[in-house]
Amino acid sequence: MKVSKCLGLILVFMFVIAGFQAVPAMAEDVYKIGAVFSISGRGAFLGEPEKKTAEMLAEQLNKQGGINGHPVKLIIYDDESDATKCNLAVKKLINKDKVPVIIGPTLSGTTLAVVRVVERAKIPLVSCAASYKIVTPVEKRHWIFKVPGSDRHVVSKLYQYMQSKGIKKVGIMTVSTGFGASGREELLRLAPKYGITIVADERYGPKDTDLTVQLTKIKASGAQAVVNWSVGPTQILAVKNWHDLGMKIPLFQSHGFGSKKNLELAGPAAEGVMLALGKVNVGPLLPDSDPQKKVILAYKEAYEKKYGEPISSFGGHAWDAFNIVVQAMKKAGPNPAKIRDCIENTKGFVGQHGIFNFSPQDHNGLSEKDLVMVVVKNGDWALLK
Amino acid sequence: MTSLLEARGITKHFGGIKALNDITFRVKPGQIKAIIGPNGAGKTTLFNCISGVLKADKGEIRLNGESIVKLPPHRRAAAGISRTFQNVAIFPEMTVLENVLVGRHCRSKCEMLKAGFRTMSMRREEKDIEDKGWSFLEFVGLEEQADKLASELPLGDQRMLEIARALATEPKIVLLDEPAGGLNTKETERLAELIHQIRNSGVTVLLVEHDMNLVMDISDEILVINFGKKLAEGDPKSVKENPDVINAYLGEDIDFSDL
Amino acid sequence: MNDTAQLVQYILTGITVGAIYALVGLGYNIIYNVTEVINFAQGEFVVLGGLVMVFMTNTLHLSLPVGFFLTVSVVTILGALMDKLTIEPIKDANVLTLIIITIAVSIIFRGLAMLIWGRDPYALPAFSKAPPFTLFHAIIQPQALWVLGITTIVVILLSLFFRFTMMGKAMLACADSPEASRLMGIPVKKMVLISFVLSAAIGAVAGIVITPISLMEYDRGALLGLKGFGASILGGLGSFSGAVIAGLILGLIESLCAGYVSSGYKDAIALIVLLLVLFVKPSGFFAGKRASLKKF
Amino acid sequence: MGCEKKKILTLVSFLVIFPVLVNYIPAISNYLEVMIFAGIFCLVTIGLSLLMGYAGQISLGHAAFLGIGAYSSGIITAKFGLSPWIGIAAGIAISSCIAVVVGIPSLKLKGHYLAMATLGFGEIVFIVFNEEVNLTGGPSGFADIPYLHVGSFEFSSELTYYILVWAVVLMGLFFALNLIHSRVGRAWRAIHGNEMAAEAMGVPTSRYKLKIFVLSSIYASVAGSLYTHYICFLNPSSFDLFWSIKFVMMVIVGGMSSVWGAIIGTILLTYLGNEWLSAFKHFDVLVYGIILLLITMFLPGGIVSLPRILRSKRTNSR
Repeated sequence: MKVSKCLGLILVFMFVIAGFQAVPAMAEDVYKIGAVFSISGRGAFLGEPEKKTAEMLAEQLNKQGGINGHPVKLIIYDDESDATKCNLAVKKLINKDKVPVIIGPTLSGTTLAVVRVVERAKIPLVSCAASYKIVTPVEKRHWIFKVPGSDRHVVSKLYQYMQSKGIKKVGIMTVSTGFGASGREELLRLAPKYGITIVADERYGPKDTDLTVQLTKIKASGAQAVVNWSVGPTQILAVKNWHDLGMKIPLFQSHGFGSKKNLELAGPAAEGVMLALGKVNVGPLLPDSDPQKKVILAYKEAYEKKYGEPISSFGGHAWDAFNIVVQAMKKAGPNPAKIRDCIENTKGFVGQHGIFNFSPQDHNGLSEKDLVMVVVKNGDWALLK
Repeated sequence: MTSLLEARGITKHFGGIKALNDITFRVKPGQIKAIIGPNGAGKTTLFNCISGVLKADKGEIRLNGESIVKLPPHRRAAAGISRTFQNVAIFPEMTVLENVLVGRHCRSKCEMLKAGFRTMSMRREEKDIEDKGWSFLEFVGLEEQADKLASELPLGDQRMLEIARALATEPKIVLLDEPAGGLNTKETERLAELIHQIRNSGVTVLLVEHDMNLVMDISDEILVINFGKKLAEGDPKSVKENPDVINAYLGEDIDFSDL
Repeated sequence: MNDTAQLVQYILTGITVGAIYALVGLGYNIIYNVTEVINFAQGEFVVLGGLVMVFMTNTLHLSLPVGFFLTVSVVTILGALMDKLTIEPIKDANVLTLIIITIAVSIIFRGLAMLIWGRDPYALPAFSKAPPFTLFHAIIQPQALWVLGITTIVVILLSLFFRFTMMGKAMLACADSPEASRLMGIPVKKMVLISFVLSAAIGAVAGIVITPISLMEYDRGALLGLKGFGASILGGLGSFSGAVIAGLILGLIESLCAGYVSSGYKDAIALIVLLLVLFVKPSGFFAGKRASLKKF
Repeated sequence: MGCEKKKILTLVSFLVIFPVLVNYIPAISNYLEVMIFAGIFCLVTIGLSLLMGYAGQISLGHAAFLGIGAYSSGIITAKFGLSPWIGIAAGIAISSCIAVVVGIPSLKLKGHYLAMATLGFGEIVFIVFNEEVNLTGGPSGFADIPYLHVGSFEFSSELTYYILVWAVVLMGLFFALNLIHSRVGRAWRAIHGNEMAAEAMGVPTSRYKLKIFVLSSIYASVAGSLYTHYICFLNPSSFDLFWSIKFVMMVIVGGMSSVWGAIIGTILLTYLGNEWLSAFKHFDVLVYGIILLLITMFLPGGIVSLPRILRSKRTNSR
């Protein structure tokens, strides 16, 4: 008896809540764009600026009259950095909200958890996560694109720079998350190509409180440079511990370090840290001839005015994803298959992170040429030649 | 070899304290034997060693001539030793009937797979378990309370329930640890009768009890221990007159002259 | 850098990290001693300590001692509220229910911290401006000394409190037998409240001293809590010196494993050691006589 | 068993009506997917309910068994190209072996110490998933795991998977209910009530504790396999400590005293966490915590105790 009552109660509850959530029928001419970001959980510091950027862009777009006169409705869900939730959120976007295109998710893990879903539903998805697995093998990723450059590009850029400085022995330290593991894989894989030996391969957890041991080990290994690959607090710890240990060898960070907030947190300890960054982070430093400078400064100005905080690479990914999708929808309307084809044929799109040239073989459209080497100088970025 | 249970040289230490020191005694089949002694003499410890809840440091325990000293408690139960506890140890969240059914555990054998799939043999066995369970409930007179939670019973009934549960294992010998503790006069009288019935049904009884009236009334033989040592052994009359026993009980609130 | 220097560096790091675990573990023990509940929100007290201190120094620009005092007070009030609103009203709940309540509270604290401070990590300046110095060629951050020093002070104060003050003794009595204590006129409710206040305060202190070393963000509490739980279990629940020694041992194992075995498996190895100790000695290293066990 | 039959009937009819309702009401058109996950989690919590509610042993590491099942399935199908059914069987075999090895020493512990031991075990397994990159794909996980199939029929649509998952849950539930109403179930409850007395009454307590630990690990492992073949992707973060705690919370919120509690708690928390709270936007985590707190505070017996409490209130007021 009591169980049947409970089940009944749940059923009633479902309807009540469903009633609250019921979306009023929308006019036909509204174009929907779905988005899933990790607004809380592990990836929150990535997902938050992405969400803010996407919301801001949608607002701007609608002020300017939307897409070909159709207002845009951006539906954002939080996947809480969790694969299960992300799967559910994407299914909800497809089955309930009936969106023709999705941007996000934020993380590689959550994106890979929805690959099958969008492939089966035949809805294009433009991910804001970096792992190369998202777009390879491309024949199994017909409907999937990603806007961040692959770790391969970033690592190549770093190794090229090291090669030019005669660095041959490198110690790497990576965080044991998807981000760090993907970086580690590329760091190990590409090293021989640039005549580099990995003399130390250290790992740590995303919530570790101290990285002195890893750095000490690298210091003792005779490495000529340290590469740290992480996001979140550990990348600040790496800088601080590197500084405190008085290490003479240079510290290279992943592109995850590319946020002004990180410079503030690390303070003077960050002087001399080098990294390969998308141009979005160094907009004002770019020469005026750079075609990206204009779009970056426009984004920077609008974002900083609206939210009162500096832009980050991650927001830049959302910018790229959103605008690539909008550009495609301008041509294709709300038809998933056409949107997909348009995205795949996008050439020369000037975005925050580079100039995108998609093709049926390349669902990323960026290369290491879209990155610049940057050093921290006087608490700000400076371009490296 | 006419003894059912034979304990030889049982010794048990707790840290530096010798709780039991070289205790030797026998229980003959069909006997009612009582163990008495002042508080802290080691009676419950001795029970625990016999039922296997505690491991004796030294000594030998035989049931029907077979050594059981190495067996864990549940194997001793299967071998035919069952018991009740001084501070009633019923299963409070189970019904009265279910408590007794647990006692049938070692006399039934359907394991997880059979039980999970409810095979025919399992149903047959389950029916048998239930029938036997009822008969033991009736034996102690609790059949009316069968569906109540055990924790809802008054203490007296809980003691009866424990006895029913212990008997449900079909023991050769049952150890009753202060069965009259907390019972009123009427309940104690019923208990005495019950213990006789248990013996008459062919189960040997070994009990620890403080109620001297009860002990002297029902026991065939009495073992007295003090400070972990055997003080005296014999029929109630000889024990009562033993000067060592009287001495040991001097501090206690028991008047032997009454008996 | 020679081998000795490396070893010394590992040991120093291990001790610093271990001291942090020890501080968290102490917080668990205080509440456990009085209520036999493991307060899974203990890690959240540490986070709140760090983040409130960030607010006091970086936003209000208060001086270190003032900020320290105010932060501890704020977190202490939260600890008291937690007891008053969630633990005290519960009657006759089993230990497992109480544990779930503390988990729910930790979720609420985490949610609040996220709403107030956002998702980014925050840093605090070190207590003293001195540069790092060397010992046997190994480098020590001055803040590490602060951590060690403050841990020592906390341990000493706690031991004195429980050994020599009436209130401390009364709290221990509550743990032994709440019924008897009530009969003897000890206000058990008040003692529980004090235990929450104390462990919240210790959590806050831990948060304040470690933020300059390790930064602080809203969701760090769970992991710190886990490590602290490990320390208090390994040391034997309820034993203060046990928690401190076990915390240091855990920190050392992690650091030495990361140095000599595998940095990826350092946490696993520390946990395996912990499990082995439990299997051999099921109540931890230094289980007090009173470390009774409640069933779930 | 009579009243159990009624409950099962209610559940089955609910499960049959549910997809129809979902189909006709656009506002809940995504509820079927949530129900699939709820079903998968129900399998874990039914096992956990037997372990915690009946045998009185806690485990804060059950997500590890979910993960072991999931990775066994994933690796065997995606890496070795074998049939998913072999993967499920392998998952069961590996989980139960590990459960035996871990259970024998752990189950000697009690209370918080057992909680710590199982929690530590869960963390160790989680670290292994992260570090054994060649086998598990490490933290980035591995994708492209095939769907479950029988012959040429693929369980790829939501409805077929819903039917599959809940059919398995019902089987698991039957098995569990049969056990509960048998000497085995009584032995577990006896251990919960008083371990020493159970042992003295002839229940081999350590063996029975181990049995239920292994059984619950098998439930979790099967759930893990089902999870893998539904989401077709694996990474360690789906099997961390927080999931272990979530499962325990589902059991307790529903009510530890009955497997029905586990089912109700799981469905409720899965919908709360994934669906109903999204209306609260930023505050969803906070609201989730508060709901959890209120349920545990005011219904310490879980939701299944609600009707009993209401009934006793009614009789009292009379």
